[in-house]
Amino acid sequence: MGSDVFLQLTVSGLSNGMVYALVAVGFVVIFKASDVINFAQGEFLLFGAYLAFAFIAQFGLPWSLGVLATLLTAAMIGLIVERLVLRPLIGEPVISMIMVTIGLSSLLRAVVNGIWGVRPKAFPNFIPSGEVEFLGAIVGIDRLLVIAIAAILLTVLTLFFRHTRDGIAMRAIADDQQAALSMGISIKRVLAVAWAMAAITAAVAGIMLANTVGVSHDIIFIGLRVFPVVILGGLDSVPGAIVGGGVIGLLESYTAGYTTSGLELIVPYIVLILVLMVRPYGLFGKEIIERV
Amino acid sequence: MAERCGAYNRAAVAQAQAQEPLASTCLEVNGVTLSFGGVHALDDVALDVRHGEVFAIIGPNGAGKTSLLNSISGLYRPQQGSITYTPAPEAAPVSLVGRAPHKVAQVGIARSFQNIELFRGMTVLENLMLGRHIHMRGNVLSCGVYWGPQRREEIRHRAAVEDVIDFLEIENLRHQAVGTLAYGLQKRVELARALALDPKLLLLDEPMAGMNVEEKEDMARFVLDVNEEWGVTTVLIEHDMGVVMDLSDRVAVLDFGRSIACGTPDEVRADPAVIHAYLGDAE
Amino acid sequence: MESGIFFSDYRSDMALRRMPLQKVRTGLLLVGLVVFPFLATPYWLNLANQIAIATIGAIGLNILVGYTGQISLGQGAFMAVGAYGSGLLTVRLDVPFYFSIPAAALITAVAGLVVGLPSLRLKGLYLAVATLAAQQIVEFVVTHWDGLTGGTEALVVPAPELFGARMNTDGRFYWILVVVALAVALFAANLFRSRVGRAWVAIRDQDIAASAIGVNVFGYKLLAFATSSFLVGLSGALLAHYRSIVTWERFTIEVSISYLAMIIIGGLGTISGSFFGASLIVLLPAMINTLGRSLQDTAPWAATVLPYVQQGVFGLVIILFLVLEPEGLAKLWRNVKDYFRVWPFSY
Amino acid sequence: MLSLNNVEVIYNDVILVLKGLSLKVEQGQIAALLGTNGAGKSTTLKAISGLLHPEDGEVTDGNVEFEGIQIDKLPAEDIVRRGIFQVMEGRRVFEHLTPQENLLAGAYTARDKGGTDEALERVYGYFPRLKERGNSMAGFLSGGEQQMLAIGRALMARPKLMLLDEPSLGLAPLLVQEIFEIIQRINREEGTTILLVEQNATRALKIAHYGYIMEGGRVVLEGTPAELQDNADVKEFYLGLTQVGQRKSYRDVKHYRRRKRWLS
Amino acid sequence: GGGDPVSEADAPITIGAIFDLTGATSDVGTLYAEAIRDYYDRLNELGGIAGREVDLLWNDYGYDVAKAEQLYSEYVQAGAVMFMGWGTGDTEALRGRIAADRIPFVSASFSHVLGDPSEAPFNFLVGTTYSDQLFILLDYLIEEAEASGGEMPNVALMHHPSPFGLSPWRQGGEDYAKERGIEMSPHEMARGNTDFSATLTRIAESGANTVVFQNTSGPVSIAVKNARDLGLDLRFACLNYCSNEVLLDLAGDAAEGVLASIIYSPPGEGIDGLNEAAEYLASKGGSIDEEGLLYGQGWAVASLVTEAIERAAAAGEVTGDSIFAAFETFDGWDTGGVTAPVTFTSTDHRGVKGMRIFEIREGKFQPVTEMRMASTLGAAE
Ligand SMILES: Nc1ncnc2c1ncn2[C@@H]1O[C@H](COP(=O)(O)OP(=O)(O)OP(=O)(O)O)[C@@H](O)[C@H]1O
Ligand SMILES: Nc1ncnc2c1ncn2[C@@H]1O[C@H](COP(=O)(O)OP(=O)(O)OP(=O)(O)O)[C@@H](O)[C@H]1O
Ligand SMILES: [Mg+2]
Ligand SMILES: [Mg+2]
Repeated sequence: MGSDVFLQLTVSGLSNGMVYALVAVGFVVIFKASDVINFAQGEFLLFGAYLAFAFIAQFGLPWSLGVLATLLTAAMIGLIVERLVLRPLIGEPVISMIMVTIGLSSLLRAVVNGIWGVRPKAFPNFIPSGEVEFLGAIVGIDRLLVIAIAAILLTVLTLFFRHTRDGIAMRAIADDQQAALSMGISIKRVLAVAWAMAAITAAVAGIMLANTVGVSHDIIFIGLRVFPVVILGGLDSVPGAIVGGGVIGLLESYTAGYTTSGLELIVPYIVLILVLMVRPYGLFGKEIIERV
Repeated sequence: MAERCGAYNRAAVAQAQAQEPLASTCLEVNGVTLSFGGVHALDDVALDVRHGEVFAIIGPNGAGKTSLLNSISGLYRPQQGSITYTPAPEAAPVSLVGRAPHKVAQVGIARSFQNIELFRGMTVLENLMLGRHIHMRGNVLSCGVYWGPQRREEIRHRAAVEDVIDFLEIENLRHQAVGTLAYGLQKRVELARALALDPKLLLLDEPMAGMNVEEKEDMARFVLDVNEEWGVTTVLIEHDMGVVMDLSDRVAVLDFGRSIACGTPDEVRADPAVIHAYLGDAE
Repeated sequence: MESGIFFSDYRSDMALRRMPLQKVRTGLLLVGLVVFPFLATPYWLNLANQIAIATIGAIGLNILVGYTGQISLGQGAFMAVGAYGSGLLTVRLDVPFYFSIPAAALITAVAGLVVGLPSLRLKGLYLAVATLAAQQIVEFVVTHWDGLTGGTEALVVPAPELFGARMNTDGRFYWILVVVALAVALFAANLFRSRVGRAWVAIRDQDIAASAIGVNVFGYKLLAFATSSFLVGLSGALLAHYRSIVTWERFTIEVSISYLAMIIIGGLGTISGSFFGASLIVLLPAMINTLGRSLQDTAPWAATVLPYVQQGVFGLVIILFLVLEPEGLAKLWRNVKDYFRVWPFSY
Repeated sequence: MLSLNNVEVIYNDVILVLKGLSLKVEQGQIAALLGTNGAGKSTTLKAISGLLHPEDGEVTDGNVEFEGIQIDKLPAEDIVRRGIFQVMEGRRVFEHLTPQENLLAGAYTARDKGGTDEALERVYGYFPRLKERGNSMAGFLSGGEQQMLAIGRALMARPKLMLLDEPSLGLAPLLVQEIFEIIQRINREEGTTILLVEQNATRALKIAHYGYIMEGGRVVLEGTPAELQDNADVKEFYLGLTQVGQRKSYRDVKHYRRRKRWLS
Repeated sequence: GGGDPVSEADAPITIGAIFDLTGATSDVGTLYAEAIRDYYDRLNELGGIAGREVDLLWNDYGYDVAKAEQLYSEYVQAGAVMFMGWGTGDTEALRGRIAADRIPFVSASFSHVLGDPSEAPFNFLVGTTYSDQLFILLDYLIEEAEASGGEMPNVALMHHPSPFGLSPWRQGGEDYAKERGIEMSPHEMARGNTDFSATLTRIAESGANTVVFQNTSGPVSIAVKNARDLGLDLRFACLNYCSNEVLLDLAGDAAEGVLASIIYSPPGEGIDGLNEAAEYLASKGGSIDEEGLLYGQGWAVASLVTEAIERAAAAGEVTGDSIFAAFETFDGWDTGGVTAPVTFTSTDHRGVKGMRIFEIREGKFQPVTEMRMASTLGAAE
């Protein structure tokens, strides 16, 4: 196989990886604020996709308004979920909170099914299609858009967590809820902000996914697919999610491009374990501080 | 050049031994250096603990006292230096550097922690039974079956644990979950857990922090009894100078990871370097 | 709490069932288990059998997650190893099931040991990803190693024979499952009142302190992985013979997640919780189905949304249980028991 | 300024810890709260600051008043906003945040940015060591440094009333001295009212204007420091002095102990 | 067992059915299920079978094998004499038990082995097996190449990672390609992929010129879109589970020119066999054109099952065994053109052997062949 194939695999892998990264960032935001892995992330993606579908294809809003409405509604859903499901568990063991997101995934899925049915739908056509050539490899314009969004998210979120009041409060809460409370930090408010943010990023990712996959339940799988991405980058690191997405995307692409029979599903895991043996908290994750 | 503490300074030992015969060395720390990234927690530390004594380590916060204890018990691995432990006067010395923590416990070194590290989900009794872990032989099969030898073993060690319970006067707490105990009692249970190990060398990291005078008195009595009646060599980190003065035979002072002084409590208290770095003009 | 009851020797103080009330309860349970198959319809027997298998698997998982504190997403994989192991031994080598099942459990234990190796360095969710990797890899191997497993085709396992009887009905298999499940529960309960179990819990609570009192933390983590996998493999192997067929679709990541749900809703680190959780996760959909069926008859218009309602209710119940009692059903059960212990003098 | 009236606190609906506790802190003063382990000192502070809820504790009887308003039903964040700030037992720094971020978290309720920068400088003035530790995570600081950080966080919030739970725990003598000096300075220079829980009774009484001694969930003795220091039980059990005012030696192993009577 | 005779002549006849309404294949499963439910609603309105009502016990099993087993035992206990399944997993898992319980079973899984009575005695396939579909497709592709004098087909079989996906390759496909002297190789489509560019790049590089999909419409639509974006020059063909309207919706333009294996005629061609269904839907205010091909499939399967039960009722008692016997009397039964004629024998439960090939043109399925029958392995010249 020639170098043009290699180049194509690289470009496809990277652009795919950025889709993963987009999804992974949603995990990171929730984790940063509460040490919780959100098993309902796939459903958040799905909701985002369906909302955009509803606003644009069903209600006929222009796409810009439709996307805006989608993001706002997603944020609302994030807030509602936090209020009804997560808030009662503040202060309880993290594992209970993780578990509750598993219940949530069933519930959300049922709600989507109930509203829209299970039949996949074509996503409204507003994201520019077509492709550009890049050093002889072909990459879709929609993927370029994904890369741009990932870059924006990276910048915005990094600034948020470093420098804003709520950003610092979020990280503080993840470390010690009670101590945070004693500073007058409102755990409720900060968690609500976190879930709203996560829901918004998920909606963005959901829209970008639906554009390729269609508005269908297949999107849910992606929720779990990106788990290795989040771990590789480090559970609480936004840059980690981006780098992890790129690395896993490349690994998958090369494996699928040079081997048959679905090895791309496991090669990333094997590499991941090897990396973790050297860096137990992923590439950029915060380490657990154990002092005695 | 910092003053060397204990037998590492051969001349000093010879001099000391001329006056009174010295007990043999139990723990010899030699040139130990430990750093985390840029932070030098320990810098060429050397000291020497003799069999049967109560040896105190003092020093400002962040001086490296806990790090030294952690290095002894195998939790940290110093980059340089040696730590050798001689279980009994005639026994063969064992090198502790690079030895896994559980293997350090197996040669008879037990410890307590600065911030109580009990098994909070368990009862006092279970915590103490864990102290007997190294003396028990049960494996998955025998424990799962339990009947027969395993039950006998459990009962035998339960008896040993009861001795410790009696000794530390915590009879009425046996079946209580340690998480709900008051701070002072938790500290006592932690001591009990260490004693359940039947240690030859006991490392105590601020056993009396957060106690009032009355409780410190109790604790002091236990530490002394363990040392005198059970003959357990004890290394003690403590910030309360009253306690240190009264309990310890010898004291080493660390500052910024280096040992700056060593000697009897009275010598150390009078040392200007110690006053400057640690004590201040207290009264 | 149990003031007023004194034990004259350590042996009775250390017994598993110390209180008279506890002994009565245990007795009632045993009688109930023996009488049940004579009263139950095959449908209920089927459910009971599923609960028994799930309980064994859940106890296994609880050893790792609940007691030792190592999160595992690889339950499905370990069940698969047990199921394929025993199935293949029976089908390919004609090994009788009472040898093949323990052998398969042992094979799973070895697999668990290997998966546990990264626990030398990894903790928490980072370790969980190692078990997730195991899940993916086992799924991959099972579906791709055609020569061994028959690949994606189902492996048909003949119904086992015991004392000349073919164990091909729910009623007959019930006895095997109940005996094994009780033995496993007793085994686990014993573990946690003696040396090994204590060491595991110590690692969960405070691994540094555990190492400082002489527990070989890495060794015991591996042991927990092996023991847990042994039981999980056991449940997988039993499932293979009970269902007479092994397909990889039964051992996917969804299975891993639903087992986690069992032990968390049931109560982490409790044997009874494993049983309660297994029962809930098995019975809940069945109950909702039945409920749905009656709804189908009374309100046929509901037919189209009914499945989604079922799906939603399942999630909702999980959420409600956790919100109301984050420490699980076992905690609820304890509260009930506490209430009755001092009843009628509850205040 | 602050008063607790017959406060009763129950944990987990069953464990009764405070059994009708009453105390008062006057504006601008330092009140010391002494007591044995498990007496309920920390619980008292948490009852004031609203931090009982996350631990399943509840004020079931009596009330807590701050500046004339009943606050025991308010959520913790409101109480902080009203000007009460608790420095919790055991430091509780945010391990993965830098010292500076920890301090900023302390200023969460302070709204204006300029004030925050100024407050930061003030804290660095009190504890220059915190500035030196720069960008390393707070979890790696030594015990003493973490304690400075915990107090520093309180300063960032500019509270009217500061609740300090064993600020000297685990600190070296020199630092203990310094911390007490700083507490006194905060009280004097900024007019902050302080409720101080301490095991180091000698020092606490030295800087306090008034003192309470509690045991078993109740106040058993109160008075000015001078009055308290005169009490025989306080002398023996809190100050470690013999009847004649000499410091006792911990070597004097005594298996019998006179019972406390709390007669004044 | 559940085959116990229903003694009273007017008691309802119980049929058990599990559908995928929420699981991995619910997109197509829902339509199939709707048709079957509608069919029996209508049948009961018209008086049932031989004067007896049909009690269709059904539920969603979410594509979860364990749940399928549970529902199965519930329904058998409730007296089901006939069972309708759905996917390959549940059909495989239940095939031993239905044989033991002697309950005939039809599902929507067309794996070749399931039609072999020595392997799966009580299973009946109401559809052309995946292998037969593949043979017919390959024949067509070869013919086409020969006619135009172009390259011979070099086929990549892109398949779902499951028994369903590999079935056509394993069960004869590999040998058939050899026999016909063409290149063919399997390529797995990993679960949950959002992009198949890498796999397609490899396939194109390997010299293949044709891709046959054995997967559902979702992933296939992604793959054809990827191929369009990459500008690959490949011919695409679908076996039956991506030959439906969902593919048209999702893939849009990218689906143009894709060949489709049609074993159940789509609505819109005026097929007689779909009239009943169309009328029923119209009477309820719906339209079969909206529901699509899968609805027709469900309806056809239900009619066939009903025919078998009617034959059993005509012969005597309705039991699992009598229905089983009735199935084996089908000989060229006409489904009104929805499928090829149906025949079951005691040695062959593959009821349908033929299909038509369609091509997607201008967003519609257009037939390019008449009904073609599969030449059995070894019989190809
Ligand atoms: N695991 C670690 N990682 C990074 N730095 C560490 C670690 N352990 C200790 N240190 C650093 O080493 C130095 C010594 O710490 P140590 O805990 O030994 O002090 P100490 O003498 O016990 O102080 P204290 O009296 O406050 O307990 C401190 O600066 C601390 O920040
Ligand atoms: N969260 C809790 N749940 C149950 N009991 C508790 C809880 N917190 C404290 N207690 C109990 O309340 C009593 C008082 O505890 P508290 O921490 O207030 O004491 P303290 O006076 O601060 O003691 P110390 O000097 O040890 O800090 C203790 O007996 C303790 O066991
Ligand atoms: Mg220390
Ligand atoms: Mg306290």
